[in-house]
Amino acid sequence: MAYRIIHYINQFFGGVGGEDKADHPPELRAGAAGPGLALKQAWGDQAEIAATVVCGDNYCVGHPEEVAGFIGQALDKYQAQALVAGPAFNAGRYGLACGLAASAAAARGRVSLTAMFPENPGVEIYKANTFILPTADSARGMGQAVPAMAAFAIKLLNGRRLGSAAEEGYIERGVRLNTFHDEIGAERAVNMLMKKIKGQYFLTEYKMPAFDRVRPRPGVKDMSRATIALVTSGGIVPKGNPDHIPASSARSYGAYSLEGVDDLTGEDFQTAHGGYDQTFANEDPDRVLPVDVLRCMEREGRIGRLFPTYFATVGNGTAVAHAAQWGGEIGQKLREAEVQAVILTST
Amino acid sequence: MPVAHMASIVPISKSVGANRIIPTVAIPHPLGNPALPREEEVAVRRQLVEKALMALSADVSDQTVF
Amino acid sequence: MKLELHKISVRRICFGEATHVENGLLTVNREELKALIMEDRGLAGVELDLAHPGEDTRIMPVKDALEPRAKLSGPGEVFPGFIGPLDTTVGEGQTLVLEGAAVLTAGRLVAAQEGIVDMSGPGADYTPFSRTANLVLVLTPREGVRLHEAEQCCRLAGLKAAHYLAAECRAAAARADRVAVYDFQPLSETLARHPNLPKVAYVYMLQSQGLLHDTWVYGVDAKRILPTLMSPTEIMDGAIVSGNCVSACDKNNTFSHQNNPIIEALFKRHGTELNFVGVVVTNENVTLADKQRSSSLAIRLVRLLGAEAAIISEEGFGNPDADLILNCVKAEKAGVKTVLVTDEYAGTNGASQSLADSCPEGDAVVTAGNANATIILPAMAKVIGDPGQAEVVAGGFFGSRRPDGSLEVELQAIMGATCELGLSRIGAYTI
Amino acid sequence: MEVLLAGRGFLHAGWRLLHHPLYGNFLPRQQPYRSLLWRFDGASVQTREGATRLLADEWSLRLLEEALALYQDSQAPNPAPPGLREACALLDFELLRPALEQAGWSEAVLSAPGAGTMDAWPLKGGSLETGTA
Repeated sequence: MAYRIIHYINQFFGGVGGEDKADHPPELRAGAAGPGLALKQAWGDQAEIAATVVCGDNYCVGHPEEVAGFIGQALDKYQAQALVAGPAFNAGRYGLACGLAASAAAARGRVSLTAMFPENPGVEIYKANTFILPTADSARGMGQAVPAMAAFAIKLLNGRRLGSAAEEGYIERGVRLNTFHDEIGAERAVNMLMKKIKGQYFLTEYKMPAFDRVRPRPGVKDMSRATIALVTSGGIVPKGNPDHIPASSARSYGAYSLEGVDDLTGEDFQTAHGGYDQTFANEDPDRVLPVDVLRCMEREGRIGRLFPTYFATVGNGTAVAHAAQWGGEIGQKLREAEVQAVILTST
Repeated sequence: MPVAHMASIVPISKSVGANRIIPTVAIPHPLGNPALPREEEVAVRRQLVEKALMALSADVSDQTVF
Repeated sequence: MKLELHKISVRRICFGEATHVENGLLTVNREELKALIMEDRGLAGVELDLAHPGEDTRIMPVKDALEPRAKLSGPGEVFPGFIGPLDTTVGEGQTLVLEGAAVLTAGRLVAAQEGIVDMSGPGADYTPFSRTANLVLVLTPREGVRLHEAEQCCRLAGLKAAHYLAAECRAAAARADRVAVYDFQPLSETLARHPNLPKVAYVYMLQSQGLLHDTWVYGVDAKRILPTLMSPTEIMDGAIVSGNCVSACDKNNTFSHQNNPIIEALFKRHGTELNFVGVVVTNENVTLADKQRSSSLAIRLVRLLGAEAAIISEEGFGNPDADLILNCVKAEKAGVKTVLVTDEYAGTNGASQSLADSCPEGDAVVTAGNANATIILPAMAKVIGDPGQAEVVAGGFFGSRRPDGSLEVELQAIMGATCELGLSRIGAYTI
Repeated sequence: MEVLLAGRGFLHAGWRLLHHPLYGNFLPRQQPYRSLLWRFDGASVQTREGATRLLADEWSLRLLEEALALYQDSQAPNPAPPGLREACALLDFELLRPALEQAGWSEAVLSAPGAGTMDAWPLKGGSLETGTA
């Protein structure tokens, strides 16, 4: 008896429209649509797409609970055993929407699967809740994505015990599952020690979180002509925290203008960081982001120019993977703007 | 591009891989000490930023605390 | 220090006239044992009950598990400092072991305490005591007894019972089913005998955080010891006794100290693949100063032994994670290669950080699984211990009671589920 | 959780923790009581080239941040069933005994009757500037 699957896609793949239709509320269509047709063909008689949920990316990201509820009703209405979302490739909001849809299905005890480019922000946020297959960074990769998704979905539905991410081809979710080995822990420990003594390869059963090293870059030759940029994890944002960066476990960073700002005051700026006593930073944000001193140095010609935009996020409890990703993005933007050096302040 | 990391817990800066580290005053107010009168506090801030510029100008081969 | 363990296999226990063992059946004189235990003024009462593998029976809350052992020859007696005298060390000569039998102490002893042993059903896979013939002491401390005394008299009851059972069966020692020999020689001799085998030490961390979290070494509370060197054979004679009531899954009960699998695994390879140079016993105190001191002194002992590698096993989670990391970092920095044995608290969804501390040097870890993983334990026909305990479990302290009487609990509540000595085959992997 | 957050403020100001914040082998939801003991002994104030630095103790901070992460991940402590509240409080006190002794509270004070009850502890006091919450 074929498995019944709900497929989630966005407004573009659902043929509703492009960016202009990103606010399209969720709609339920019987049968397959868009990439679902290729999935249906790949599944043959093993599974069928009972219905497709088509929803605009902005709407989904803006109304998470409502869309999750809508998906729950669709799963119940069609008695579906699984939800497959995407593939979203490198589309950021579509990746978040697919992650949300898959998580909603997983939360309701259904098999859930989506697929996107490994760098897509949706991966880090939702990998703990659902399986995610890696895809190319654009729809050109549809050819490999669909068969992989089809096969993996059947594997999940058959309930076979999965091997590691490397063996089965999904993105490692960082979720620990218990298992029973052939040997007791003590034997495994002594065997591992013997290999370590002899310098042989061994596989640790738990990897300690670790940070990578970066080669130091050469110093700035002439500071008086250099453009310096400010970045902070201390959470200094314009008053009112326009991007609503949370006090901990931030999911984004902000880029804010310093045009015409000579000194950070408590009236125009504040801290959003929940990891320390905020009174001092709110009283004088320069204590975290030294704009006043750098402006003086700029006037005195000690430095060439203070880059008019600064980047800020909250470093409190933020996932290492997120921070590394933002570091890359900010570095890229600063390089394109020909900034020569960065002052990174932390609290 | 070179980066100067101004933070108050040096071991943490080291463990996350920063190459140019400038120890600061304290966590809630890294670049200022509220206990000081305003001019002195700005002088301390200037001193720390000066050290950051010095670090950014220097060539370093490994993680260095300035 | 040579020790022979004369092991008599026990498959069933029953009550009867005289305590003796024959053809795998251990008969116990119920009244005689009860009288021995009731000599302790701190106890108001004790009930003896039996539980065998496969029965539709649950024992809850279990405080400690012990293996019946008694000296046949050689200095001292088992459990020095409690049963055995302190005028000598133990770990030499011959010791009788009733293999396959276990004494379990149970009953409402103290605060929020769990410790589930299921003799059948899904829970049985997670505890070694679903495979032993268990004599259960259901203990009731006297009203108004302070928490300290309540814990102490329950501990003593278990020790007395375990020793009594083996001592009464000394006559059967001649017909032991098997004899295991452990020849642990002084350092100079073992280096002379195995000059080119890698020297391996075992750093044995003992839970020592205070009331309900204590372990005893030759009768001394481990909080008060400085790291010390022991022969593994002393540990087989009960030199280390558990007074630990909390987190049933990863506290080392006395049974697991007596049958330490890491010592067993190292001995198996001693003289062929490695040179087992000794056991460094250390503690896991609460104060940061003690943590620094104990880890430094423990690793200094490892270096004095000239060990080039060491297994480090933790007991408990959270607070002791810091000690585990300190021991690891200080060992690796001294050039001693380490493998850590621990369990994980990665949350019920397995997505949280497993340990409350970490270090890059900890590149070789064996894990006994995620203690937060949940399991449904069906209702059992018979419950031995303190039914009132259900209210503690029901209170969401260790899980929840479901409408059909079954329990949804984390592995944390099951006796020895994620034992950090690597006693069972459990582990964990990342998806 | 509130205790840990209050403790962090002190650590940022240069105080040092005397004990591991996660003492006791309980998950956060299994122990409604959580206490912290920290000390300010001046060693953490460093004046270098005129700029005084409040050296937060790196180890104390790391242990506290890890403890906070564990608390954030787990459910809030359950209100202990009535029969256990007393035992939980006594346990919390007993486990901190070594740290209290190290902080200078003499054995006599510690074993005085009622020493285990919450109101027996002044917020600030003892020979050193030691705060308890």
